[in-house]
Amino acid sequence: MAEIRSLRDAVAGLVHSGDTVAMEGFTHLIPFAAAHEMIRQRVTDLTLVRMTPDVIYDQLIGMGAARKLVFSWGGNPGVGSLHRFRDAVENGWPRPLELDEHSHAGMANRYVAGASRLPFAVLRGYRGSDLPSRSATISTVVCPFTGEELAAVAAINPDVTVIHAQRADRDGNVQLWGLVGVQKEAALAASRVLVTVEEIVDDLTPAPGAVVLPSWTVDAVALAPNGAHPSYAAGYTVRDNGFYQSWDAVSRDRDAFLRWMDENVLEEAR
Amino acid sequence: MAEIRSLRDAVAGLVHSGDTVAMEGFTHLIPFAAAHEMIRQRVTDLTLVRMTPDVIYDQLIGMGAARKLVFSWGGNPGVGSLHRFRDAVENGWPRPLELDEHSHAGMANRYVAGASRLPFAVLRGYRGSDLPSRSATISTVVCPFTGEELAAVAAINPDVTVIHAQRADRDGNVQLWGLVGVQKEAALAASRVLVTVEEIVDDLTPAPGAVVLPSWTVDAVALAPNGAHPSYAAGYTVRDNGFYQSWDAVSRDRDAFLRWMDENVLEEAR
Amino acid sequence: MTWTSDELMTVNAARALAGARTCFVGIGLPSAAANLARRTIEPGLVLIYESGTLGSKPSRLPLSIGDGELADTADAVVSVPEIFNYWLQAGRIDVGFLGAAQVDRYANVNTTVIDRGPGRPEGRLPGAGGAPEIAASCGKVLLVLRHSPRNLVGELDFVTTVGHGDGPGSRARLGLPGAGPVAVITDLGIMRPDPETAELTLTDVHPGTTAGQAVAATGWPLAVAGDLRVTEPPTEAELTALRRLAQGAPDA
Amino acid sequence: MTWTSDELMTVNAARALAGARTCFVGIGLPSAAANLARRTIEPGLVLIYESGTLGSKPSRLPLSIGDGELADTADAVVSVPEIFNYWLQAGRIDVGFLGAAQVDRYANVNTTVIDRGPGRPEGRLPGAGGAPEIAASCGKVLLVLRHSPRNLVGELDFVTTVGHGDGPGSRARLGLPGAGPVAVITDLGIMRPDPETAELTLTDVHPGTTAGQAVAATGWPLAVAGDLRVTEPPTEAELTALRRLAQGAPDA
Repeated sequence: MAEIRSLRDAVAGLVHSGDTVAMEGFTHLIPFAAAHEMIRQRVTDLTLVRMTPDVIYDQLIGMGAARKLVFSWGGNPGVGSLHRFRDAVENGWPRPLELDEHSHAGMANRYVAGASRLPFAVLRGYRGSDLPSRSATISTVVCPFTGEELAAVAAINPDVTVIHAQRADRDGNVQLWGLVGVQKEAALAASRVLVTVEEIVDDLTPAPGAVVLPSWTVDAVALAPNGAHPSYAAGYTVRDNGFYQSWDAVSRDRDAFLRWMDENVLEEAR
Repeated sequence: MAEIRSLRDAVAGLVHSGDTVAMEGFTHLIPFAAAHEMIRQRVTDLTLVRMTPDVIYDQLIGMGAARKLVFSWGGNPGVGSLHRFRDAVENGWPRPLELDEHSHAGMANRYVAGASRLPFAVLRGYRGSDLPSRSATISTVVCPFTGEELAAVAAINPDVTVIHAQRADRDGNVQLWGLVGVQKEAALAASRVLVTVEEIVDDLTPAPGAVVLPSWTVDAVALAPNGAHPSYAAGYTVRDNGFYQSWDAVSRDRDAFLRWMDENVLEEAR
Repeated sequence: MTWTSDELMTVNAARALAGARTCFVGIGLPSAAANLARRTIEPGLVLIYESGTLGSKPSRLPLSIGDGELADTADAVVSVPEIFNYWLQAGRIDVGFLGAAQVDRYANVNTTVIDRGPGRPEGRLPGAGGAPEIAASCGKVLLVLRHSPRNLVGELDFVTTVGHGDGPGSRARLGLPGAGPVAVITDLGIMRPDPETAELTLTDVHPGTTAGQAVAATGWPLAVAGDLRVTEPPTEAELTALRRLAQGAPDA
Repeated sequence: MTWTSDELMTVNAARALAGARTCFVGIGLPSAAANLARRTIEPGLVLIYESGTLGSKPSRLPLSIGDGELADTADAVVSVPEIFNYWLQAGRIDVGFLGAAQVDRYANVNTTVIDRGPGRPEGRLPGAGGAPEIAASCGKVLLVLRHSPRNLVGELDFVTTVGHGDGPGSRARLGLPGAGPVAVITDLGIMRPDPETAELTLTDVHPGTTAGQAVAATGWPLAVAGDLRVTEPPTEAELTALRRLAQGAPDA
């Protein structure tokens, strides 16, 4: 059953240095507040997993929290590059970053296998691509009925998955809606689950398109209003496109980045 | 794009003798009206696919419409046997019935593979069971990452899938909710899709838990109010448990069954 | 109060859910027992039905696993593929609760066909449904069925669902993740697998029943535990709740 | 009216969607073109985004593929695994519309890494995203990118996404179900695979552009079609709609 905890306690209790951590949210409901708390608590040596690393992982990578990244598309959506990600990969700053790189279809199916507790998933993917040559988690299987060779991808089972949702009730049942992405799969694939929410309510009234994670699949719920900013929570906040655009300049320069993180993330801990 | 047609025209246009036909609905939204129209049109030599054959296939089998049944649980839920199904299997009346028999998990995954246009699906199933010895659509694959042997089941891709839904709009977009079962997968796995609905509306307002099948995935929508009876359509009708209980006596006896079908199904065509 | 042997079976089946958090509920007798448990010994029990409902709280006993009330009262409703892949196969469910047509001494189950002898066609049973994977993946398994030599047989005509296979170590060799059947609850008593041999052994009889009756109603030479117990008589609360359920009456 | 070369690119990319029923929309330039097509040549076009929306009808141009309006205006929103497995892989989508960093003469695409020469680290690009499977599974593929020798290269540094592989028959040998790229639309003109050789050939230039400019801006010896055409100038309606979109203005 999920415990309702402060974000600080939830991160301290559930996210440890060295963990494989998935923080999902496909442009929507990205758990920035939790990432900032991880940065403040100096969690490090993480294997970060996420289909679209986005600004959230640019920040974690730039702060040196990650030793490895498992992903499928690492850009600032609609803006350009993730400069901290590029700097880590190209120049090893602030530390080298190992990569395991997939397509979206491959990553999505890796989570599906993880949520289903199967060791792998099958897809018609990667054909002719150079991607399999760089990944140990892409292989092939042969259909026992037709003889067709298909791609196999290894399951992802994070130590901890962190997501942001619109609401939870006081028992810790979680509800999210809008673009639901791959969050259900990422949560169900993990050993531990931390959910930050916009609001804690008495009753989760049914909502169109909502996904519910029962309390018994979640370890901790933490209240974090606007906790997806600059991403958004449909029905609560809107995407701060201006922030995403301004991130390009902030993140291009190592010092400007460190200063921004210091002023906007670390100072909260002081 | 879906055409809105009369049930008679839709069945005549989409369901042909010899077809592999899936009619899904997991105790909810079972397309009885469409099955009755198929019986009236004397569609025959069908391979019928359905996780839970239920009274709907008891009727089709008893009327001699099927040469083969692909299924996972053939009972009258909460009541007892499907007597027409048993009579066909045990005594070949009114004609022999070939079987391909799975577990629910296997059948559900066969539809998932079909909807995904993969030739097979993987699950941790059937271990130690005698079921694989009687089916050509159960095999094994070995995980290329862990070496674990898992079950593989062949995809189901019906010629036509028939489902019942609560509503469609005038463009043929379909909406269903409540227990949504395996209908989306069954529809997306098929070459042709026929949907009967309780109501045709101007606009599909979003509903909690609703599945939408866009018009471009459906061939025909036919209005059939109460078309799931004795099953039900949440929000429109309730399950007629009394009918299910009374079916036991009707279906036990060949003559009583034929008389009932004559009076309640065939007479509508006269 | 007086009671029937079927009521003893269901009451004891419900009691067997004490301490469980989540239960994957098979059709028929298991559904009555699991719903009774929610009204008596384990009010917080999360009921999961293969029709796709998580956390159903029906106020009446559903006739089928797809009655509307199961969805209306659930914490979440998911598709049938999802319930089997993400919830059952993933090993999230504490207890799988199954009925059965034939059970053997290792608690293996046949719900497929009955051999009716030479020259006669096989008798057709409903088939596997969710049982093979429920019994494989749940933390443990409870079986509930009526005690008779037709139901509890020396040799299954068909193995639909594996309990303890051919004895100790069998589940591990087959790669079945859960612990398998821990109790078979009947209208005469309770059988549990012997810790050494994995063979079902009579550990409890219901009040008014003797070990001899149970042995006579079993199709193999049923072992009887040295410390054979008698189950507690049903309480008035249990019987009242069960009878309200059986009558289809809503919760008080 | 006057226009920019980027506007020519987007207008022609939108026109290439004439007759399409469904389009899987990549991030960036494709999204602008697909949304322009819905406002001009193909109002019924069903837009599908990898964020899980089917039939999005945004009134403003989304910055990212996950802007809320894409979900709010969709016929249905599904999970990301579902959009890739049930919708894309299943071959339901007519046109896949992709941007690219590097494209070679067979319309293969690199969006992974750039070789910057000996002693220098690889330049990092965003990665594959949905492209490999979009290009594999859609009925046909359109590519849109700016014309330069850096973008249109003799040899890819990395094959992220297969277009026509190493030439005729390549897609069939690889088991790629869709027809692959049918046009590469740039700010200078349009290249299409030669029916015989599968090699990209300049078939159209935009008004005011010469074949020589396109050849000079291509990293391999670009073949020019004998019947080279000039694309129609943008109409006032197209430019007005595009500029409204680009300004983030809602639908008129």
